[in-house]
Amino acid sequence: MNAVQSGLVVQALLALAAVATGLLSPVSWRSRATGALCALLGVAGIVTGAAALGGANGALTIPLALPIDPLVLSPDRLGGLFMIVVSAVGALVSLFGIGSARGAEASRTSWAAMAVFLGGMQLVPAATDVVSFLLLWEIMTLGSTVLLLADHASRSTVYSAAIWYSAMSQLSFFFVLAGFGVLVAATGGTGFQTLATVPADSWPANLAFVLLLLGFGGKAELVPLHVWVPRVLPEAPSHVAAAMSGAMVKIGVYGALLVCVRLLPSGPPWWGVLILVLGGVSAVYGILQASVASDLKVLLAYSTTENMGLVFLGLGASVLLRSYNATAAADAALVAALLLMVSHAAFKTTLFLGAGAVAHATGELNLDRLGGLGKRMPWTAGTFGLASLGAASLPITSGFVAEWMLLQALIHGARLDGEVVSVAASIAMPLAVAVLALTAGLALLTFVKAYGIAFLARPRSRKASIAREVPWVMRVPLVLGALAVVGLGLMPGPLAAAIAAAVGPVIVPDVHTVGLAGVSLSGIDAVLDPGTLVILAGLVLVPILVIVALGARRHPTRVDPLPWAGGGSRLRPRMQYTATSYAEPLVRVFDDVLRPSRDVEVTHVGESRYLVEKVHVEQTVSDVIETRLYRPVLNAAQRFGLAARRAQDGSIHRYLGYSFAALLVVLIAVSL
Amino acid sequence: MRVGTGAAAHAVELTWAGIGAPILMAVLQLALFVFLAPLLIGVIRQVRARLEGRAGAGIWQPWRDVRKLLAKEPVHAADSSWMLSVGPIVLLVSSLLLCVLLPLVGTLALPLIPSDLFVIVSVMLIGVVALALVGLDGGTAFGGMGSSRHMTVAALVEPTLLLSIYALSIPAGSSTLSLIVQTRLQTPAVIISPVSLLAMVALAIAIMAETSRLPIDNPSTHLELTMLHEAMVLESSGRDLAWLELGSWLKLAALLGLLGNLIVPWGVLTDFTVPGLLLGAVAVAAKVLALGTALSVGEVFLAKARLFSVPELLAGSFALALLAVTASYLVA
Amino acid sequence: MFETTYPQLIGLCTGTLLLTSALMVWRHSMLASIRLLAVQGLALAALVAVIGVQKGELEVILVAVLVLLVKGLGLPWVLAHESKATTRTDEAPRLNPTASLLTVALLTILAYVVSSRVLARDTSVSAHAAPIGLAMVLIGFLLLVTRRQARSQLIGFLVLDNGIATVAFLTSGGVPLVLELGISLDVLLVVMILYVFAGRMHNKFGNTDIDQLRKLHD
Amino acid sequence: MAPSLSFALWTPLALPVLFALLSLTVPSPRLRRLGPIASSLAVLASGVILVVAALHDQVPTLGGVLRADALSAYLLTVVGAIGLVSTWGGLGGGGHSQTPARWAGSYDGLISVFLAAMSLAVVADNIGLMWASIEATTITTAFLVGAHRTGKSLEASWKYVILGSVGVAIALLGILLIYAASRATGEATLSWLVLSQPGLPLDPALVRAGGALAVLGFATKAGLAPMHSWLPDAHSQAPAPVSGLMSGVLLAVALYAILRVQTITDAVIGPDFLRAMLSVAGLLSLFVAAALLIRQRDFKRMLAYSSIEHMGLMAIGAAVGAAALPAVLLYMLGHGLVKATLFVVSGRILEVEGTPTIANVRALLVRRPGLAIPWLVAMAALVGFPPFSIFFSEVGIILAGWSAGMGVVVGIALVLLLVIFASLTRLTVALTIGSPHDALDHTPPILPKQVTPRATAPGDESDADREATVLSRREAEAGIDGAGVVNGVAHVADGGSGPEPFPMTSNIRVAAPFPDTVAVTVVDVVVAPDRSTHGPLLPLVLALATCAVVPFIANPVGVLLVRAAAVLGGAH
Repeated sequence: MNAVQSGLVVQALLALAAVATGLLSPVSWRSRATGALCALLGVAGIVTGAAALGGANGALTIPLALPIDPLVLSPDRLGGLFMIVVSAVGALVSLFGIGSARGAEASRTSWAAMAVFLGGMQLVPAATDVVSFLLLWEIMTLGSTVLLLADHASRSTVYSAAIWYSAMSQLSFFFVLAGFGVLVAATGGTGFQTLATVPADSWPANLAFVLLLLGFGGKAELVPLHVWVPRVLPEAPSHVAAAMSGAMVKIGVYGALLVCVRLLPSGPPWWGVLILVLGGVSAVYGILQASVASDLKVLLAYSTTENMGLVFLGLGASVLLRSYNATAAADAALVAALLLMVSHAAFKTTLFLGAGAVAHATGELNLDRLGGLGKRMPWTAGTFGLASLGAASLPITSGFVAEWMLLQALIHGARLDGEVVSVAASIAMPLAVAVLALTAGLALLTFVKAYGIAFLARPRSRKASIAREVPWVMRVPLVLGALAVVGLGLMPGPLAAAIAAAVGPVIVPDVHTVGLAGVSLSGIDAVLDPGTLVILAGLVLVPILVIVALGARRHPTRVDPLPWAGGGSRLRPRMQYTATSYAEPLVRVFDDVLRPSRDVEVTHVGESRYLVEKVHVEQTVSDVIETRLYRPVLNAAQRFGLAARRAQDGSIHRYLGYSFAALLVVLIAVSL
Repeated sequence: MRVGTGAAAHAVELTWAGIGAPILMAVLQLALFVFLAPLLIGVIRQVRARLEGRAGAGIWQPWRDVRKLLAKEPVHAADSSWMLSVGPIVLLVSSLLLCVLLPLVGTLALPLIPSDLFVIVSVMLIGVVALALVGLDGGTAFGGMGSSRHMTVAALVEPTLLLSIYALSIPAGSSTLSLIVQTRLQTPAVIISPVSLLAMVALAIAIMAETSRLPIDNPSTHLELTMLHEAMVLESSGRDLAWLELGSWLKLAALLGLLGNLIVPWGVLTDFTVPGLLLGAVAVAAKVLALGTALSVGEVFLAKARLFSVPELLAGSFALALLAVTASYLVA
Repeated sequence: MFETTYPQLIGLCTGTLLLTSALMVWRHSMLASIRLLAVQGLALAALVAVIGVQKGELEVILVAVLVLLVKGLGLPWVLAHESKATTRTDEAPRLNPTASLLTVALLTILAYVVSSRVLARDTSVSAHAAPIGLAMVLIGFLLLVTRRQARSQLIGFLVLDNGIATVAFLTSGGVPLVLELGISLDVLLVVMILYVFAGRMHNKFGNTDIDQLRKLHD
Repeated sequence: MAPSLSFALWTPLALPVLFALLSLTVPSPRLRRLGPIASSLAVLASGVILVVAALHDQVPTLGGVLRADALSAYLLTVVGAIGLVSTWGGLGGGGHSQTPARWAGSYDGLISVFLAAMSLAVVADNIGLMWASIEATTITTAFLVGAHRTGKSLEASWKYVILGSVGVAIALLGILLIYAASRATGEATLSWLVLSQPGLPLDPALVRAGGALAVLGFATKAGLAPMHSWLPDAHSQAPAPVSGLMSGVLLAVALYAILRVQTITDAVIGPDFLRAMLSVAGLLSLFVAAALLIRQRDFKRMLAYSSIEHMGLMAIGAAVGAAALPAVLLYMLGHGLVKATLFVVSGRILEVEGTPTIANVRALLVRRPGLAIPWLVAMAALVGFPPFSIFFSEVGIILAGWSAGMGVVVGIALVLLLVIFASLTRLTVALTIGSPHDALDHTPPILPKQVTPRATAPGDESDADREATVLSRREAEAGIDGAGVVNGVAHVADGGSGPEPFPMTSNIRVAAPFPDTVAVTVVDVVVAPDRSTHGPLLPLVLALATCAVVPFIANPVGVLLVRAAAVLGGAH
């Protein structure tokens, strides 16, 4: 037994132990014991993944009763990378859960499901064949569904969330199953190595590609398969939402990479265009919805759609450019996509956990009722702020490095040695840059809004005003997450090198570490060393701080309850800008896309037609894709279901008629 | 056309040319622009005053304002957080970094942090975010309004900004500004190519929006319906206000300097010599002041656009930038 | 002598079978149907007997006796017994007589077409008559689909069963006696059960109209 | 060796009949009700013995009529296992409550006879005998379906008998045609062993017609559309154990008959004809199930349609042929066990809730976790979640389907499966999830008299471990942070106390153990959840555990499946 093999066994055993502990331990120490075991499970996953990423081999074989190949778990380097990411998120989330899970969230079922969810999820990247992949995938789905249901008894919204989630998960699963089925039929085996022998650009490869892309895209919350996200993530307990958004969607990305890097590495250009379009639309749509969202978790959920859209944008650019042999840019795009994936895991986990901390402290996630938490919850505010920087792709965070690299790849993509590689690329790349830029701009607004409204200014409700900082067991994962965001942002070099190793051995990105753990892309002449930038900023800062220190001694800051009050008086917290009002200009600008429903009600004073006593404005932005794409289908299905009842109306004559008709048809068929 | 540097070029060369000269140039740039930025605002205001038939406060008035504000105590609202004092400093640092990183006096690149336009834009955006958060932290309706509008504009500007950079980067084969400027210096034909012109117009509009100038924002208004930038700084006072003002001015100066060097790259230091350094400093100062004057003159004739017609303007500039990029691939 | 009359006998028997089936569709009276069923049972028994004589197998003759007892006498008697007590009235079937008879014609044609394909290799006399059996199956099914009374449905089922038996004897000269016994027993039991249920239905609802069995539906 | 094991061929027939007689004669209802369990055990034991024989390459035969190859042995085991789950799990009540006392004995006896008939159907070597025993199941189950002796159960049994008998009659017609064709071998035979040999000079036209009609007929018993119409009515009206038996065993045995017939026809006319027929039937079944599950209201009918769905998928597996057969066989076991479990639980829910309508039950997880949890686990298995074996069967069939060039069929099947999945999830969620308050009208809740605030004994660990199932987040915070224990919570509905109602959240303990009826009568109040399973839990646990473990046992289960499939020509 080598490191990887024993690591896999340990993970399986830890998962089972956590399930058992969750089911059997009393409530007094259930959360602590199970949470600790789950965190250990995560650590085991990190170690195993690291070993696999380092190139160690090891396999765990599980026999099956059906005469198909046995299940073989053996992570390769890419799998190792994903295992690390997913496990790390799992560990943080479990720690946080110890503190945050209360009531139904800390029930036996929830903790056992947590272990199942995490265990299944972090083993998915170890699968080397179709059946074990699907098996672990479904275990992951099952665990997360149960977790989602934790609060079912107290909130009726869980009901529809659960249905949406399981239906959309199953849709993804069926897409994946069908896609793999096509490949299995074409190659005659279930192992991924066998599947990879499918001839490129044959119809099975094309069909399988589309099916798998849709399947994995669904898990990665891509438009239009994202509809579960804004329902599910707000309903799930915060630490579970963090695990779903921080880790589970990465499994979707892993699947897409499995397809684009391992199984079908040399696709035609239209594959790349398809991924690009899917990713681009998701990115813009996701961030638009996020920017107008008022519920913190909904905002974060849509932001995940955006980030995954960007990951797929990078992946699509990579596939497209590779099909034109623009290898250097293609590699850079691939590394950028993975970098974004890793950094998203860091910042989105922290953000969701931060939202969980806010909910824990205030019981409120509606930004319109938060505010002023920065003073009351400094740890949460600080970590949430850093993670927000990451989500907004601003410097010294990992999100920035990823987006920078993606931009570099895109602007260098359309040309190769001074020649335009293709018309498609020269149209696609500028549009991709535009999408990326618009997304980045809106992300900026979104997270300024999220952080500014929630943590700055004055509390907008009583619950926000009496908030207290969360206990240390919840602070630790927050701090670790924020450290990861900044650490990966300051030292992208080693991470990029690891990613380059992970996507090998066929694809070998030309990535190097330079300076203070900075990163350089030799193939496209780009270099970035955030560490040096920070040093430079520090140098610039010194004189300012000196002036401030001197000034503060002579003229210390004065605190006044309402110093300027915008020129008015009696300024109450409710008169502050809220999240809704913050996004209002944007809603107007993107009126055609968001299609908000506005309801304005004016009450006049007495008989007057001019004096207004009260104006009631209500504006809701619903998910256009859900209302325009899914609702009609669902309504049609419901109508059909109602109509179909008539086929089973209880009349035995009708039933006999069915049989008779079948008999006649068979007789006719027989005599043909 | 493609100026290759290769991986080896990114290695730190512990030589005078590799480290010393760029650092010296950067320090000079920093000092020059800290001095120049308030002056630029003074010039802009003075020119405008004269054109409008007023006497004006003189070109040194901004300097005097800063000195005065630095000597005053800041007043914070009781519910505000540290953001009110940290935000202005962050804005200032981001603007100062712009002055260090942009090829203003010369194109000597600092080791490991070349003047990559994407990095520069991000550094600038940090300042934008800091300002927006300061606006929110005041806890008033005006601050939130300004912040909201400011961020909306910033979000919509970003595509134009990045695409125009993209367009400019194509002839140089790199998004590093010093290389772009060098390319334009070596082959001036690039400057007046239609692609470049489109990109420059788009970039100019983007910079106007980023620096809160007309027609996107009126820098001298205090009418609630028209304020963007001013609404955000309404609650700041004393030192905080000084940093905010200085930071905004520095940003304007640095971006005008960049614009100047892109339009008229001559005078820029490419190989280190002391006279060249001085020439570069004088050249960039002249370009900035000239552009500032032109800006001021232009603003006299412009009215502020309605907030909700701003997106149309930005969409137009975005179209120009996109046209520039695709044209440079498909026409060139 | 028998060899020459054999085809005619087969034709006579099968003709009677088809005729009785068609008449059952036509006539709505329960009593008439039961009498026709009895005639059909007799015809079937005769058919089996003819085949048995032709083959010279005692076993088949015994089967003929069994058929005579069960289908010619037993079942009609049971049905008639109950029928007298309860329903003498005509029922209104779901299809009018003209349409029914037309359908019968079509079904018979279908049976001939199918048989011509299926039994193309078999050129024996009996095989030529096999379509009659298939037609009876279809007619029985038609009765099941169109009749509203529980007992009428039972009759339809019996016609269908007779049809199957006809096919069996005409295509393969019958099945082994043991199996035939088993099959007959099964049919008998089914009829018994339906009979019991019809009785329960009568007790519960006061009549045996199948149309009232519409409680279970989606 | 061989003769020593052939006793296991008659034990599953004789012993149940014996137990049936005992059931009719023994006066004690308690003992009598053990009869069906004993019968199931007898069948199961015989099955296991025959499986052992099959694994040792023996094929026990008896009198040229009974024969147990690997397939028969496997199916006999399946019959026994599912029978055991249904009958043992049915002990909790369900079937007997409404059966008049004088019929009680015959009820148990008929179940035993039913099991014997099923066993005969799978060990019979003669197709005619197989047919007769399947028809015999119609006869026995007819009374079982009508056991409740209500108008509805009468209706269900009438439909069942008419439609079932007609269907099986058509099968008989098909078998007779095959018999006619078998004259070409020299002597007419119905021996399965003889007929399934390859290279027989049978008339293709006859075999094709015979095979088609036989499959059509047996499809009726297998619940395949469009012959399925009897199934929802019968399954929903029959007592729960009977429903479980019918759904788990009867359908599987009918499919077994189809598989046997298919082997004969495949050898003569090739697989295409029946493949097309089974594909159409399978897809049609999936379609019917999907269409009628969308707006389903009754949880027992829901299970019935789910059976149609699963049989449809198995039919598609059968259409795929050799490669999918092991998966289909495993499917029979998995579906049978899970469906038997679900029907048993549904019987208990019906008994305690008094209604089969989903809308009238609701919030079962909060109110009756003892029933809801087995239900949910089994539903997860039913809709195909791993590690339960249905997952592997479905994946196996679908992968094999693509490989067999039936991509279109599989693709359509997946679309329909998705609809079915979504509908089943929606219905299950509606049945189990949520707070009881959602289900009730907006009558203001009142505090129960039995509730005594602040009465928690700190050392009472068993009670202390109860979970607060009806806590909202905020309530939980207030309730648990205080003392770490919440035993039961009285919930005060919103309204009256301003925009943010403050719920009653102290540690409240339900003093007396509540009788089951309290939850129904004191509807407005969340009482202590009813944790009783209302019947033996062990059979359910065993069924689900088997379902979860079996797919991972390559030896002997895997070997057995391969051999059983090889009997049907599924050898690799």
